[in-house]
Amino acid sequence: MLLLVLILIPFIGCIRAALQPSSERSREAWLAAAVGLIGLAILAFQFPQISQGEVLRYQIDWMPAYGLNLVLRMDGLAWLFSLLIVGIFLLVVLYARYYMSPQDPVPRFYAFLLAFMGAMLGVVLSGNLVQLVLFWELTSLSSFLLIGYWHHRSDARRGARMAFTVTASGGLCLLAGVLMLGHVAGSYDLDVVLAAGDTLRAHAWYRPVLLLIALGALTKSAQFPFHFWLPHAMAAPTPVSAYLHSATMVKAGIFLLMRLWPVLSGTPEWTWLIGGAGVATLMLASFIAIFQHDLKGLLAYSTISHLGLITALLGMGTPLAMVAAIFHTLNHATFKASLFMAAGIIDHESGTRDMRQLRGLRHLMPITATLAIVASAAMAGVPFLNGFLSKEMFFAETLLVGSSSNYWMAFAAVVMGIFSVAYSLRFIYVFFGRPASDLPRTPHEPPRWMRFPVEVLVVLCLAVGMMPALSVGPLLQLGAQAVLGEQLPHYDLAVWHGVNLPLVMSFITLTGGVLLYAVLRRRFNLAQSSRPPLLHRINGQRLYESLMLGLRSGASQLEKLLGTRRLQPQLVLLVSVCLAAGVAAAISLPSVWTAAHSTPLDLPFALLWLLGCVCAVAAAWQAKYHRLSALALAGGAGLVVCLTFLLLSAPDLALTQLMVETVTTVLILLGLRWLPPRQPQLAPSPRSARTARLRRSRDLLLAILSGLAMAAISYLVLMLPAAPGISQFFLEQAVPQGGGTNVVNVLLVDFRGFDTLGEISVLAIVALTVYGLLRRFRPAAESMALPPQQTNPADPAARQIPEEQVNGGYLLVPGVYLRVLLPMIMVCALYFFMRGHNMPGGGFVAGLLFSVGIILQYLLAGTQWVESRMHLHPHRWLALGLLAALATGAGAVLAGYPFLTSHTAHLELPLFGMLHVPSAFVFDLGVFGVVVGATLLILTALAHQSSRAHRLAHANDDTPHQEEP
Amino acid sequence: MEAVIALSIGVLFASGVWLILRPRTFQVIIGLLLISYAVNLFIFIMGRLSVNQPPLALQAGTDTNLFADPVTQALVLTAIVIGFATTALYLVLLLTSRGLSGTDHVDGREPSA
Amino acid sequence: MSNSMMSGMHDMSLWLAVPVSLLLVLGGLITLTGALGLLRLPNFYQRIHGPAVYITVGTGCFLIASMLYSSVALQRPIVHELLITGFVILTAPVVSMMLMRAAVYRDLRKGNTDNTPGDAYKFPREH
Amino acid sequence: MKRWLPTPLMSLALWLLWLMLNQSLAPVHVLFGGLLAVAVPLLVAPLRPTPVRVSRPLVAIRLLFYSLVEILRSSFNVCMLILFSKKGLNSKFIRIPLDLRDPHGLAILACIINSTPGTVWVEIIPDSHDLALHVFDLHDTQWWIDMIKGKLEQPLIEIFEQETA
Amino acid sequence: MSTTLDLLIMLPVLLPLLLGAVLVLLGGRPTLKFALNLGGTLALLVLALTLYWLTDHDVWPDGVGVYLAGNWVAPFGITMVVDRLAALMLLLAALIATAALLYSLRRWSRAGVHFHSLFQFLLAGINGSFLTGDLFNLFVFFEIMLAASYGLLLLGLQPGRVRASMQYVVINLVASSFFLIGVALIYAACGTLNMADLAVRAATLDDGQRLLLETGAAVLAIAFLTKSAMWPLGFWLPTTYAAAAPPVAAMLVLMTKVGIYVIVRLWLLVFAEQQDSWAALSGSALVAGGLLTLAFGTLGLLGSQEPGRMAGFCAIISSGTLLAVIGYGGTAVVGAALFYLASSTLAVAAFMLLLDLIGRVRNPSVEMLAITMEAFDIDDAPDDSAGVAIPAATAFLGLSFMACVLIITGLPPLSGFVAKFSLFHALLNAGAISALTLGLIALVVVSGLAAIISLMRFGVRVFWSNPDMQPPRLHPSEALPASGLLLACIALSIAAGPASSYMDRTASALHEPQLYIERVLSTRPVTTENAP
Amino acid sequence: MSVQLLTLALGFAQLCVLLAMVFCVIRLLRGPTAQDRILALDSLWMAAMLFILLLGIGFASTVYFEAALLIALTGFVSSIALAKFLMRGEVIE
Ligand code: NA
Ligand code: NA
Repeated sequence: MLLLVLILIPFIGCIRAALQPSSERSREAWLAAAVGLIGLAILAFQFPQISQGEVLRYQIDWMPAYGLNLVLRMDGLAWLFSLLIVGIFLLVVLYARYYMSPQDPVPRFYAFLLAFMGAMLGVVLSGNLVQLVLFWELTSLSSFLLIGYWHHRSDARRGARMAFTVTASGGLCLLAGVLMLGHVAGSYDLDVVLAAGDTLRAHAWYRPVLLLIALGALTKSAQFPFHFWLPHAMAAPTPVSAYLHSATMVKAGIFLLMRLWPVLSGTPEWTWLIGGAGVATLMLASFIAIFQHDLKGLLAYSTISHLGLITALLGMGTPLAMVAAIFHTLNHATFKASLFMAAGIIDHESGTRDMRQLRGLRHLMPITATLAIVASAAMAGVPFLNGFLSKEMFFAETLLVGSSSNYWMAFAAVVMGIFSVAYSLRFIYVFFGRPASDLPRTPHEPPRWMRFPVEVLVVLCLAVGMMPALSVGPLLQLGAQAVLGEQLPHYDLAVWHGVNLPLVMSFITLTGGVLLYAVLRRRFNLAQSSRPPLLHRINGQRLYESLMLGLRSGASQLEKLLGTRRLQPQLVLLVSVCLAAGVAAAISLPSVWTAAHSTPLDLPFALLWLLGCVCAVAAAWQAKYHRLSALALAGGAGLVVCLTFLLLSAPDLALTQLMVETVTTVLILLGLRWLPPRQPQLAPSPRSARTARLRRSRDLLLAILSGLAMAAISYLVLMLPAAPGISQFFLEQAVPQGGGTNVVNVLLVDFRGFDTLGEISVLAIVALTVYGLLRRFRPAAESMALPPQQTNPADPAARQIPEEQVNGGYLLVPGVYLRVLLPMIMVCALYFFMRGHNMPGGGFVAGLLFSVGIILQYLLAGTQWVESRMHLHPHRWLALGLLAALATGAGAVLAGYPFLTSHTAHLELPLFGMLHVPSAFVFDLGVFGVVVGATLLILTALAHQSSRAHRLAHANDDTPHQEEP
Repeated sequence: MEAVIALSIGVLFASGVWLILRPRTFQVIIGLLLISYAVNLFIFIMGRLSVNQPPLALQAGTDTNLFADPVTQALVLTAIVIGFATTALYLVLLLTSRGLSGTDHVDGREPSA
Repeated sequence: MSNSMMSGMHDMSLWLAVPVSLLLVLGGLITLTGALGLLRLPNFYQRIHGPAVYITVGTGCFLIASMLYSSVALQRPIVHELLITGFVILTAPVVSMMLMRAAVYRDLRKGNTDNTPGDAYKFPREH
Repeated sequence: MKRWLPTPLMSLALWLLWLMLNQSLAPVHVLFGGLLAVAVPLLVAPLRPTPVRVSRPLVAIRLLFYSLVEILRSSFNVCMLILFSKKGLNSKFIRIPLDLRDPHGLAILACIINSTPGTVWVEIIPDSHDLALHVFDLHDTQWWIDMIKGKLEQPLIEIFEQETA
Repeated sequence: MSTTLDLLIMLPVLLPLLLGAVLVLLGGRPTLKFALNLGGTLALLVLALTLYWLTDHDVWPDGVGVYLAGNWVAPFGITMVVDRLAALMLLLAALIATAALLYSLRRWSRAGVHFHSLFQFLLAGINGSFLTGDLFNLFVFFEIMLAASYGLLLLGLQPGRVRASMQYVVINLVASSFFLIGVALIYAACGTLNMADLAVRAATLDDGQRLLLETGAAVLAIAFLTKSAMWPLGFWLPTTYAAAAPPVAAMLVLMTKVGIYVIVRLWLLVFAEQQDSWAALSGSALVAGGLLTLAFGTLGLLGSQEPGRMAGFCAIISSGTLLAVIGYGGTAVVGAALFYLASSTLAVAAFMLLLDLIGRVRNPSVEMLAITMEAFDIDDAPDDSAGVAIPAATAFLGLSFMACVLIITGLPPLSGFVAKFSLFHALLNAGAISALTLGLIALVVVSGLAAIISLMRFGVRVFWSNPDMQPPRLHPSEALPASGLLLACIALSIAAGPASSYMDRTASALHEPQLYIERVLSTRPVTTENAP
Repeated sequence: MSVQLLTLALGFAQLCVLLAMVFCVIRLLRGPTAQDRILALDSLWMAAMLFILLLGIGFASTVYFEAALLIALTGFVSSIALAKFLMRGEVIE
């Protein structure tokens, strides 16, 4: 339970901090400090149990079926790391209290810092590997936010993005690795996994698992070749650098390698991968560090190099190396955090971190200078300081691993040592010499409590360096025991081991380092802006930036290549893919060519369809330049379709198709006025003509192929015997149960009335959409002018308004016919409606017929005249129709039957005898209403556009004449 | 008869496909019209062909095997109406597009040369 | 010619079958002739007279044939044919009227009122 | 009466139409047809600005017969011309001054002329109230003028413009 | 069937239809209309929750509720069926609809004449597609949904929107034609339209009918895959999403999932059990298509700058993942896929809403400058070390954006991570692990990485590179929906255990189609005897 | 006997009407003017009506007459809409 508190309080603190007003300063720091103190208290409380070798566990079930639970598990290693995390957090909070500027919105800073601490504690306390990854990514995230804290600076943004990209990618690899590891081990639970080392090492997946987990660890710990993000992360405020980039976050990778050391290590692959990366990093980074000019840059590379050292130790795979690794982790955290803070103080006080400017700070801030010098000495590995001890252990191990025949590791260690002495000297040099006069600010000692954390850490360095067994001994024991268990080797934490080879190596590094620095110093002074020799070409950051840029542009290129934003290619693809899918499905089966039955060829029918086909092809051919012809030709094809329906026993379809044909023609004609005139283009360039030809050939081929496919599958269907399906039921039950002899109509309004309800909804929706669209329709400028027919003086009707035309003009006579026709059409519509249930007809046909009658009046006398005399309210027709259909269904529900259950009312009327009124009749009435409403709404909305143009045209009478199409 | 109707469906469909691949909106709308003819016929013939056997069960107890499949007819009816609605919608959409962009290209802008 | 479209022919006495057949043949011939006119005549103003023949007389022949045939052979009232006749009479004139006027003014607007086959409104005698 | 049956002829036509469509004289249809015959004209009344008056049914019947004969005759002529005319046809527009003003009369005239093969109505020229007519094969303009004015226009004037004439 | 309770199955369709019709009749009374619309949508939410509960408890046998519309017995009439999957989808739909509607309160509901009616019709279409047990009825509901979406997409009538609609409409019309062709072929093969009956009959077909069935299914699949934006059929999606009004875009996100839903439903019901070469072929086609879609979405996301298109590519990635995973098959995998579906749909929908709000703080010129400077590695003012206070609204946006990114990219600790983890877990434990499994996992990981890079680039550009950023004006009705959806995701992460076990139950029910079939075909109509 | 006669006559009439439709379609294709095409389309509709009438006779069924009736009633609508479009440049003013 305490474990849960330990994990939760930072997050609670984070939320609390985030809710503070942004001007708040001290209270934030106190809040953070309180969190840190509580954590420390909990850790102290748990020490007795941990030191007994107990493993504390606390489990909350999260996704037990998937083996993912929140398991908090504290052993010695976790305790040690927790101590590190919480302890340094406290110091950093204290330091930050004075470091952050009054303008900085500190609540955000502390919130992020607390979140980070929580995430970090989560990593070290995870008893489940997936949970570890979860917190791992949270550390990446919170570090991203912390690095980008000063987000108005582009270096902060870039540094944050880079750090996050690299570490989050590593995290994803880690997740994959952990999942595979869990699969091999049979569980994600750490205890189970730790026990499955032998299984894993023998498993075929060992290498991928190792690689993926190593990728996670190496990216996080900024190991070569992923080291480049860390120097850029220095854009973060210094407390962040001190906390994340020296003591904690970068140690998460190290922690992971330690945690999984029992499972993963002990193989040549481990040594080569981890050890190799470590050695490469320590050499490279320590070398580059010498040539930095930025204090924090130097410290960053130094950090990388020390992390490389620890990684190299872990890569060695021996238990003693493990102990050394843990020891150096602690040491590095203390001296590096203090150095970062010192650098921050210098920056804070002098206004710069450029070592080329900083001189003689010893005179201006003597205490700070002393502290920094001691910490640097620890970093350089000077005896009686903690760095010396762990480095010596490192040297000893390199000798041990390399054995007598192979000294390359020892050699690398010595070289690294020389470099680190050199850069430590370079760091120290800022305190010596004559004070610089050209600094942005005149530095002096920082506030008392700002220096306090540095003092604490330096005291720790000294304490460990002088009395290791007393100070750090128990802690180290605790950590090493947790990892190594039975394998815990004997080691001796003493300042003096006598004169041995490691001591000689230490001596060489110290003198070598001083010499190297002396040699190089002149060069620094000569070439202030020199880049690190040899290695400046290996620029991870450049590589990263160009990779990101390349990714973006490459992806965008590829996306353009593999995708399109134009319609035609999409349709080509759609049709081709469908064709391919159909053909693939069809040919994957054995051929079936057993003709079942066929109707004898009928010459008239063939002739009819010859016409239909000719019309269709001609419509396709004419549609570009001769719209009217194309429309007429498509109408011809439609007529043949109607006749086919009629001929093949589908009178209902024929009637409906006939009406739809008419309405569609009127509709498209209404739209034609707003389309631009199209003249054949003159002489395109030969190249574009060729591509156009190619494209047309491709489309033609595709069209022919899809036509062939449709023809083939149609023929196949017709040759196969019909499956005994549901249709017999309808034919048999239409009269007894549906109460109508027209089976199609009974299907539409009863058996499958729900489909029809949906279908009229579609109609209603489209009508509403069309109405909405047309209300805000703005025609193109050139089609606003009146059509040439209406402005040409040759026609006496040219400037007559529709009303004049029909009541005295050329439409006088046609008007008489159409006005006589209207009531007749209405009666016919009613007729088709009433008989629909028993004979061809029904709501659709009737509705369309009725609408056609009304539209004829519009056509004759114009919108204004008709609407001034008749209020149609198509919206109401539409809504009431839909409601009527719904009400029919709801009536059944009220009667206790399912929705849309049909009933027949049997009315005994005096004169007429028995009348059977099926409820489907009301439903069909709804259909009728919707069809009328929708059709009228669409057509009149379109028609209104013309009258609008007319009003505009009459407003300015001298509209330019337009060429007749 | 079967071959004739199958071929006809093929021709209608091919003409429609050719048209919907064209760049002008009017071509596309005529193409959609032709495709809907083809598809309606296609659905229709899934009930196989029968001449002069409309599904009108005028007397109860008639041999139902004589009738054409009413289900496909009901489906086609729905498809016809929906096809009409969508044609209307596309028409108005293409007019709107033309009004806003000044072109009748399907992409709402003339292709750059 | 195998024709599935005549599956329902009923028997009837010959003296009625002959006129019905004759009417059918006559209607067919007139229809064909009218359509031929539409096809072959040289300009629109002449072509418009072709279909007029079959719309009026062809329809008439078929309708009378149908009336005779159904009223005798099927004992069915003949009213539908009358309705069709009525509607054709009501609608056909409007189409030709509108179409003719449209064609005339189209030509007038184009200005080709010379005596070519496409001429429009060149009245032989002015009032 | 006037209020409920503003257009009795139309009502009659609609009633007949309903009965014919249903092919039945059952009381339901008779009554429902009657209902329609009253309701529908009332519904569309706002859209019919010109009232119709008809008299002299005998003249109408004579006109009908004359027209039928004329239609058959012209039809034969036109067929022959289409099939066998080797030389060019003398298709011409002619003008016929009309006295008939009633829109319904003009409509019937148009119906007869357009139903007669070989003649197509173009329009009534606004200023002169002349009928522009297209004749398929014109031999004698005056014959056409006389025929239309005498045999067609006159009876129509009698039928439709009795009171006003 | 006992009508009273069973009526609940029908209401998610009937209620919006009714409301849509009523809203047409109410003229210009925006407040009343909005209130009615919201009331209806909330009622749908309650309904969806009820159905969610009902299907998961022993109310109906096997958790399958059947409603016989028109009281016609199963293969003949149209049946509406609710099971766990349908209930889950209904719930998702209702959640997103509520958020989208609330979001449109201030602006978008007034941008079009019949917004409210169209919105309700859209819901009717979507819910109907989830509930129907009839293939042709599915077509009808698809059309309702599409028709309403056309109307909503054109809301406000901007040139870009019209241009996008031209694509969207034509492609959907053509896809609908394929839908019809597919349904027709299936009817020709089996003589039935009822999905359950289809599954029964499909098992007993001869060679010829089998050919028709499978060709029909292939064509039908193309229609659904177009709607779920499989590569190379989904190029319309980013364009459309980028153009749509934010609440509509959120609904479109949902609609992409309707295609996926239908594929899951039909494929598992009718085809996956067939165990023939075709089933194997179609499964691998689905996997291949999904992988390609995933790859394409990844490329698009990496390459695009425009936020709307980025969101579109996020939806494509989600679709691709789902298609591949569903094609891969297996109960556990499908269960994880459903979890992923829920999480990614909610997150991308929230993202759509957020993008609009974010659009208000964006300053394109400043952003361009920032991009250029970062590309050319120019540092600006590194010595200015005092921070900039972020006003609460911006902080809210930033936090919500971050949550969205976490979920979409699958980073811990939110539902996106849980979803991806369960997917990987299920894939690794689904039996034999092939190169395909690992490839799939790798691609999903890479797509997540691409999403991280791209979305972080965007977020940094918007929230960090904009020194003169004015705090945006946020209305609660705009802030609430997006955060509500995100809260749903967070709830999903916290309740990951129960949620994923629900998904697993759903998946295992899907893998036992005979229960569904049995329930549909054995439901008897109400007779005069048993009517109340 | 009379059945054969009638069948023959009806077949002949059907063939004639179909040929008439062929001629109409040819005119529809050839144009050359828009009015020619509209005329051809209208004639095609009328011929189709005749064809349906003949079908009704052949099948001895009233169902077909309904379709013919509908063509007679509304077949002209698209023709006059087209004509009006030619004449005025728009269908509904
Ligand atoms: Na019907
Ligand atoms: Na005539």
